Amino acid sequence: MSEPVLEIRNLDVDYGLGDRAVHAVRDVSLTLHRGEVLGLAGESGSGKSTLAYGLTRLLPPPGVITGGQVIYHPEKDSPYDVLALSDRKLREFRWAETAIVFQGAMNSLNPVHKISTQLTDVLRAHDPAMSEHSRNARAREMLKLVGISPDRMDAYPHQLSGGMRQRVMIGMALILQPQVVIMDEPTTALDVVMQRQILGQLIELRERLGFSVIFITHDLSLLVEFSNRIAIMYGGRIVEEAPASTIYRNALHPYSEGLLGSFPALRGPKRELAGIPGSPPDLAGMPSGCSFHPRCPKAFDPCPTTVPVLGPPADANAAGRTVACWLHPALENR
Amino acid sequence: ACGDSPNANNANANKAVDFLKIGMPNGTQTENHNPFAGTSSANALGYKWMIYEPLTQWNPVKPADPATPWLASSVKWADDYKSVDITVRDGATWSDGQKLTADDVAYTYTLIKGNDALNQYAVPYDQITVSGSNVKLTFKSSQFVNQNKILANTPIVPKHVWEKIADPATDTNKNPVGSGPYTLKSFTQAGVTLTVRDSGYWQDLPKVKELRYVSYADNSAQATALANGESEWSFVFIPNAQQTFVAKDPAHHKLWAPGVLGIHGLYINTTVKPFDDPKLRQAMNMVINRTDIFNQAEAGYFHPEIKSVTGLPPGAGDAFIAPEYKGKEFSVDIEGAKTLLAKSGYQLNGKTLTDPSGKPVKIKLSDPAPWSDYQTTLEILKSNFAEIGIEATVEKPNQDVWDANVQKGAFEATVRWTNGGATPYDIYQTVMDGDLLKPVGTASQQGNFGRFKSPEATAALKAYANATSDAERTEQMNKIQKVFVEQAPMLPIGADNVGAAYSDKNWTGWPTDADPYAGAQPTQPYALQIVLKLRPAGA
Amino acid sequence: MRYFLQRIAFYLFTAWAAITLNFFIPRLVPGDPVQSLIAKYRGQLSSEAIQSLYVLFGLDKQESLWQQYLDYWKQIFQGDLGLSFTFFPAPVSQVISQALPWTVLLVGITTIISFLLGTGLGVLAGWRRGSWADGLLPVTTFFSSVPYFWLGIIAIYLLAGPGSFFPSSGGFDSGLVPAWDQYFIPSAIQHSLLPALTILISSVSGWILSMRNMMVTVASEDYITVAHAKGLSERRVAVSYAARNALLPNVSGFALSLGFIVGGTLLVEIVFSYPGLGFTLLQALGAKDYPLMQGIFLVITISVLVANLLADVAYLLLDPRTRKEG
Amino acid sequence: MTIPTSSIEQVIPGQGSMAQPEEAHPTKRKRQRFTFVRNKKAAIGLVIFGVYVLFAIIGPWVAPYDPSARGDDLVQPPSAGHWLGTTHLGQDVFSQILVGTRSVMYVGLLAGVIATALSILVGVTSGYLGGKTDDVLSAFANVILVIPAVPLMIIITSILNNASDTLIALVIGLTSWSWNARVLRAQTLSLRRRDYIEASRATGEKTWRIIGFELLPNLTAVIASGFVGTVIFAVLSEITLAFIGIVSNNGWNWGTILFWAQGQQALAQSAWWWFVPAGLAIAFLGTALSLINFGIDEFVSPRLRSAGKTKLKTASGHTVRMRIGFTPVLSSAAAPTPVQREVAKLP
Amino acid sequence: MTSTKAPSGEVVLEAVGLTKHFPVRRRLRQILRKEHDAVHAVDDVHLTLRRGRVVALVGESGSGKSTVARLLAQLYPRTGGDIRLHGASTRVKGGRPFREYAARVQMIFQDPFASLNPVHTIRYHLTRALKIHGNAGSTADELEAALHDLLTRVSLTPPERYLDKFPHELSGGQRQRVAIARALGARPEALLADEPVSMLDVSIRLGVLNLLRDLKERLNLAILYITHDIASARYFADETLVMYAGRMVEGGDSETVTQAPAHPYTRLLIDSAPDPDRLTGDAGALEEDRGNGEPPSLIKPPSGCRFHPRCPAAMPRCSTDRPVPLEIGDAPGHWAACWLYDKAEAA
Ligand SMILES: Nc1ncnc2c1ncn2[C@@H]1O[C@H](COP(=O)(O)OP(=O)(O)OP(=O)(O)O)[C@@H](O)[C@H]1O
Ligand SMILES: Nc1ncnc2c1ncn2[C@@H]1O[C@H](COP(=O)(O)OP(=O)(O)OP(=O)(O)O)[C@@H](O)[C@H]1O
Ligand SMILES: [Mg+2]
Ligand SMILES: [Mg+2]
Repeated sequence: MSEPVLEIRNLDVDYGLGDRAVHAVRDVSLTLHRGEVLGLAGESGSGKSTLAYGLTRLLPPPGVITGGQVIYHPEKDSPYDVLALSDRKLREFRWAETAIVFQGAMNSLNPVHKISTQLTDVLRAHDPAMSEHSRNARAREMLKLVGISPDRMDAYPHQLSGGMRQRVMIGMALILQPQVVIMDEPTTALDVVMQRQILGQLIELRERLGFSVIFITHDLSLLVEFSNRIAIMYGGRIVEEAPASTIYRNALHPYSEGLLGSFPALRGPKRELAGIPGSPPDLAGMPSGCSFHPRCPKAFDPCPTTVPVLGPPADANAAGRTVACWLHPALENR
Repeated sequence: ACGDSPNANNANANKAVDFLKIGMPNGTQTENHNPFAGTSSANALGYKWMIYEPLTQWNPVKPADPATPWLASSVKWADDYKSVDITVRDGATWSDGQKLTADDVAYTYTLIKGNDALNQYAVPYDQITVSGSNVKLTFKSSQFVNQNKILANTPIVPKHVWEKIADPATDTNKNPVGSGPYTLKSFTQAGVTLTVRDSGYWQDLPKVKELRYVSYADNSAQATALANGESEWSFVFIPNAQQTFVAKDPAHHKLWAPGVLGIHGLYINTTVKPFDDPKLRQAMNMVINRTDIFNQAEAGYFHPEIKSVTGLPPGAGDAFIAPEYKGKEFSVDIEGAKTLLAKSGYQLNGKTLTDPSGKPVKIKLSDPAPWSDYQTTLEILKSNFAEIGIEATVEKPNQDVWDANVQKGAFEATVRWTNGGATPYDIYQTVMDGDLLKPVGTASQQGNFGRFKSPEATAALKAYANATSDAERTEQMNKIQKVFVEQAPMLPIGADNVGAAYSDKNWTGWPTDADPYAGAQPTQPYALQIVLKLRPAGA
Repeated sequence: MRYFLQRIAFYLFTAWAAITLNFFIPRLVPGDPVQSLIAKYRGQLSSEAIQSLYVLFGLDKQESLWQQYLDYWKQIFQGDLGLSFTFFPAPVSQVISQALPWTVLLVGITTIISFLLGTGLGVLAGWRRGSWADGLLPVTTFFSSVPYFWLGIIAIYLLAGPGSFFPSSGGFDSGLVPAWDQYFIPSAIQHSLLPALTILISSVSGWILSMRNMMVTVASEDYITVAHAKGLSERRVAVSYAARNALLPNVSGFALSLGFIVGGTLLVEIVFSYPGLGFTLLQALGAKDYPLMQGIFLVITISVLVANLLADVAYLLLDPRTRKEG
Repeated sequence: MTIPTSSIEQVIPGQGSMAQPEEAHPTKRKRQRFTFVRNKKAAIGLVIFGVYVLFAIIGPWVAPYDPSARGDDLVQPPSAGHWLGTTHLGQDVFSQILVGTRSVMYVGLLAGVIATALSILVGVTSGYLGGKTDDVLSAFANVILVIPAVPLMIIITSILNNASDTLIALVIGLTSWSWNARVLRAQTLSLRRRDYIEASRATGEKTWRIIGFELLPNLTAVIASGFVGTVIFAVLSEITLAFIGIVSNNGWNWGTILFWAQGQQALAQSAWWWFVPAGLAIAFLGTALSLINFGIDEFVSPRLRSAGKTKLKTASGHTVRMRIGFTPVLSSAAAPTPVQREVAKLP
Repeated sequence: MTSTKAPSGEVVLEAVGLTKHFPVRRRLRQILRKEHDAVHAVDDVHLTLRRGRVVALVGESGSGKSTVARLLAQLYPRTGGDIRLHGASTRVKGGRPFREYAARVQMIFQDPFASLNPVHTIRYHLTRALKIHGNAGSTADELEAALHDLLTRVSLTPPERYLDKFPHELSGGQRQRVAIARALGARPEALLADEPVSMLDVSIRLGVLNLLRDLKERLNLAILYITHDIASARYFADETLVMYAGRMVEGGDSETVTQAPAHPYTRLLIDSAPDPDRLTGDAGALEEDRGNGEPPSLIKPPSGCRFHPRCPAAMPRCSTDRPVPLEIGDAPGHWAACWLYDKAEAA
């Protein structure tokens, strides 16, 4: 878990142009390591999806990437910036290196094509030399892998249940054996049984195939359980990033703390739920300084004026974690 | 390779000009060569007269001239015009080779007599007898006014073919066998091609080897075709014909439109006040600018301007004008009209004329919208009437509505035509015949739409039709004209014409003012006379 | 079963109502075929001919409207449409079958071309929204708002005429006889070019517009983004993903417009003297030719209903979602 | 007859899965109210349409001549005296067009209103109520649909003696609503099971209120584009009827001008000024209406509403187009940004 | 409010043997065979809502939870069974009776994005809810006060900031609170809340749940709380019912059901719920093979116990006999529909 696959550096994403622009992602830097599951959580509207789609330039208009780099480290070659790729190169890069499972599987599948067509056309696009037969064989294999009987190959999306569709998407994401899989709330609409089934399969596959995952969800318990590291976003920025267990037991940023104090536990004694006071910030008119300060119970002098920088906190001894909070100023902030 | 194609020789034939392109603006056609059916393609395009021939030919341009014998070698009417003796020409054969005999002639008239649907002119046939090459027809009443309709407008058909036909009225006569110089070559919905017979025609065969009839969708399509030479002969109204047709090829594009004994004029509903007053009608008659109408509405040719106050067209009508009206011509006389009106109790206050009861005089002029020459005429009439303070409005009802209203007498004034014939009788009868008078609201199909009541005119018309001597006819005709001029039940405007627009680029020999040997409409019996006279240009 | 019976009943009812209306409406117009014929010839036909025409057309017998209506249905069930008055005594079926091929070929082919072209351009305009292709729209809109008879007349004036490649009227050269040979077919095609062009120019923009709007809508669907994410070629995304989905409403519109082919082009046929059904219908209208009118209306009614059915079927075929449970 | 109908989906604002709550912005909504005018196409359309309306009102007063008055200059080309030349009767073509505008606009708009009202009545009611009512109403609409409109109009106008503009508008309106009714019905069917309709029912709303206040506002775009389509169709129909000489009214409209021009073979006489302007007048009116239609579509449907510019400049000076699937990158790729973070300054 | 005075625990709404089958369109073949298929969305459901108590309904997606809520709101006609309001059987379809029913039983729809009309402001939505049920007061001021009161109650403060916004200008959580406010506007006795917090992040989710709990206590509401989040059911609901494939399989007080699940399906559900204390790596440990894990077809539901194809403890009789609710005995009122707890079987 040392070598990085994807390095996001100072990514800025806006919706719209000029002074009406909404800065949905601000100066985000994040590193995904080979083989890990990186969880991404945070307020709704904090820019998680924007970040995920911005990586491969898939944001719909009026999304604009205004700055930053996304450095991809292929297994063999030297690293390169994804955002600087030509259209043709970007197309080759997509799916082969980074696949995305979108928020609603219901809408991710083309309703008028059979799932077999949708599975194989990825292969056709990225490996034109492949024979029809081996394409089909590969598609079958993928379906089996995600636990769908291959005889459903010729089904149309609407003939599958939500869970099955979600699994088809996961299978499709893995069909080219990419290095990175981004999953945006893949299980929100599903019941817990189905959710566990799908995630279990994913983890198992990751172990077998060795890809890395960026996993976006609101469900903190799920994240704590399934991911290696967790990054918390607030107001377009990453406010804290740490190994899952560390963050669960000892969150440093008051917002992370608030989040962890808001979800009820199913097991163990009932505990008091604290919640976070106040309401989410307005992305168009973001508070100055730390954007969380108006809601922060621990806000003090520097918070309303200066933006804290994400960095390893000097005070905490745990290595490999970063936080953007004046309570735990980063080393370089001193 | 393409020997079996019906178009193979046509493509070659296109090069040498041995055919004549005749057009009519009558829309699509269905194949029907029945010469008796008014709705047949043979009738609409007129080619029935190239296949079937009448007993005589008469010249509507010179209606007073005697008819030319055609299939008949001689024709002799009784003085009372209740019977006629016909000698059938020897030597005519049907296109299937059989001889044309008196039996065929008698059969044709028997057919018409026994079949109301075929009896187009409602002629009261009585006896039809054959002896040798003679046929004698007798009638239940005097047929003086119908003489040409009976002899010159009835196609003679072969008995041996027609007696096998179950219903002659509705049969489409797929393989027409006639005595004329042409036979049917092909039919399509857009046109018909006739080809000349090899032999057996009783005269010299025409020089035109092929007649190509095309049915154009409407007047403008026909006019366009004429202008660009696609069509060489047609009868159609061409707006601004000098510019749109003649000017396109001044050397060859010709218009010839001789007037005939049938006219167009403004019918006035004489039951509507104040137009029941003949003085008012006379005044209106005096302000109509017929020259403007002739030039602007009729493109300077289509309905020849009527000059004589009797309403009789120049040329064809000249011979019939009563002595007292000889040389009396219409002229726009606004002052005269005003004086006349003032004398009769009307008052002109500024721009409004009021009748003796003090009501302003207003009149609604109506004609169907698509008839643009009538419409233009109405516009001109409207401004003419305005000169004497009559406010006219122009209405454009649908053709059927208009027709129904005119028949029922539910109109104030409308431009319409009269029947036509070999004598002015048809004109005056349409306008003034008291026998046709129906109360307002009841349709009067045959005429007298203006509900004109004149026992005098009715009696004179009846006497004219049944007269047994020319002197008596002249006397009655003079009486009729007097009523017409004095009462002005209809304000005559222009004459019907039997002319054509044609091109003499390929064929010459057309009738002209100098040699008006026949009318020039391609759909009438005399069309055959023209075709027989045509010679290749330059020959 | 009930569903199918209901559909069938629905179509039958529509057909019945339309045919009934087609029977009664024309008869509300004053006048009759004979009067129309006389009026049409404006003096060329003597008024004495009236009586013989009444007899000829069989209109001398007075029958109640109700009786005529019953007779009409009897005829329809016998597959007999009666005799046309305008083309007396040609049977209506003959008149229609003579005109129908022209209309179907001219309008049918142009409708198909217009649909294909318009849809193709619409795909382009929608896919490349904001590029030059969007500038196409106001131009085509302009042409679609032009009355097409006006366009046709101007086209005739400018393009047709002596020595021109384009004939100004008719369906084929006057000297030819319809036949499948090397003289007739080129001539027929040549004659159809201008009318076809007129129809095309004025109808194509409707397709462009609706297709473009659908494309814009579909292009923002998630599965399009997914298709991009999958690294598929632009063409494949545009055609197989976006256009394929955007096509659905246009296809049902197309199926319906196929139904209107038969009656929809009255004026083009008039302006170009094209021997089709629209022109025949106008003649029938002018001549009070009830049997012919009814016959043509019947053909139109049936073809629209069939097209309706086709639209349903097309949807069923193109959209697997509707195939769900039968 | 292809009326540009807006598609089923495009008009339902932001119900897709990609729909995001737009952040609250009190001033923004006010600005959006004027989006319609800000749309360039719609603005141009509105301006042209405004000019037509203006002339419909003042046309007869500002016309230099009485359109029916005969003059001495017959078939004269445009000149200072007659801007658009004269007819075969010496009438002034320009005045005819000016005066004719009123009838065209009146018939077009009135017929549009009638047809739209009917299509809403039939389409929405049958779509919302369903069941027997739906069967009866949609059968009715279908019957009207299968009867070809133009011949039907020809027949009806010929029954009516001397049809006035109002009557013609009525006839056109009464015969041309069924297509829109179909579209509206389909649209209503897709709307009526929406949660917000169910929800307002669950709140206890009355049926007519649900139709009138919950459904109809969401159909605005379809109704509006249907209205625009019908107006174009009505104008073309009126002109067509006048052109083939069916309509019997006495006033002037552009169809009458074309009727006279064609009857007199204006083009064959090279009198283009007589024939061309009326056709162009129609075409521009239609274009104006379609342009407004664009505006309506984009006004009501956020998906069509372009968010400002669609083209932008990158740091390196290239222009890129906003397009789906390839988000524009504004930072210059050639000059890689330093990987080092900029350090926030402490006060 | 009158309801405040009523004793807590009184039964407000009761479902007895509630059943709903949705007919499905049939293929031709099935028509010929006279097969009548239907989605057995809800079968024989018993449920009781009491004042001041929250009943949670959990279960897999598609098990019929929303359908139960809609049936209770009388938005769907029921196929069988009975709905009793204060003990009186009711069946209303529309008109005044429906509105009277709606005044007492209100529903919050599952999807806050779909259940607010995009064209209306929050003010409109709430005003309608108040007016229909006569709670709007008689003057504009009273109405304004009532609106403020509603918004304040759902913590959308200050109310002026939200009143004139359109739904799309609100975040998901805010919309869900508007939906709740709308339901409260009718001052109902029973509130059917269908996944009112599904789309929210945990902090907002907590806010909404606290709000509902507060309302329950202050207004003595009877609440049906439908959710996938079993943990929140444990915290929020007094009683929890578990549904599987259209049937109730277990019920009892929340703590017991979540901590000591009896029915194999409930156990599966509880085991599947994410547990932060179970860290990565042992995720697969739970994975036993439970068939293909697919929910059963509701058109041809499995015979006997509908869970038997996936049940690890299935017995032969499970596939034939339909289990009846059986008392478990570990806590009062805890029951499960499972043959495992059949005393006779045990014996
Ligand atoms: N087209 C757009 N125009 C303007 N703002 C937008 C647009 N799309 C998204 N946004 C804003 O950008 C911000 C980030 O959105 P994003 O979808 O990334 O949030 P998220 O973290 O994924 O939220 P969620 O958990 O609800 O999915 C949100 O505040 C949203 O309102
Ligand atoms: N109108 C309908 N017509 C036919 N089937 C329906 C209809 N509504 C729901 N169903 C079916 O009934 C079953 C139960 O649906 P319901 O919406 O009640 O499930 P749910 O438990 O609320 O699921 P979720 O947790 O996903 O909201 C599903 O199989 C669904 O497909
Ligand atoms: Mg998101
Ligand atoms: Mg639900």
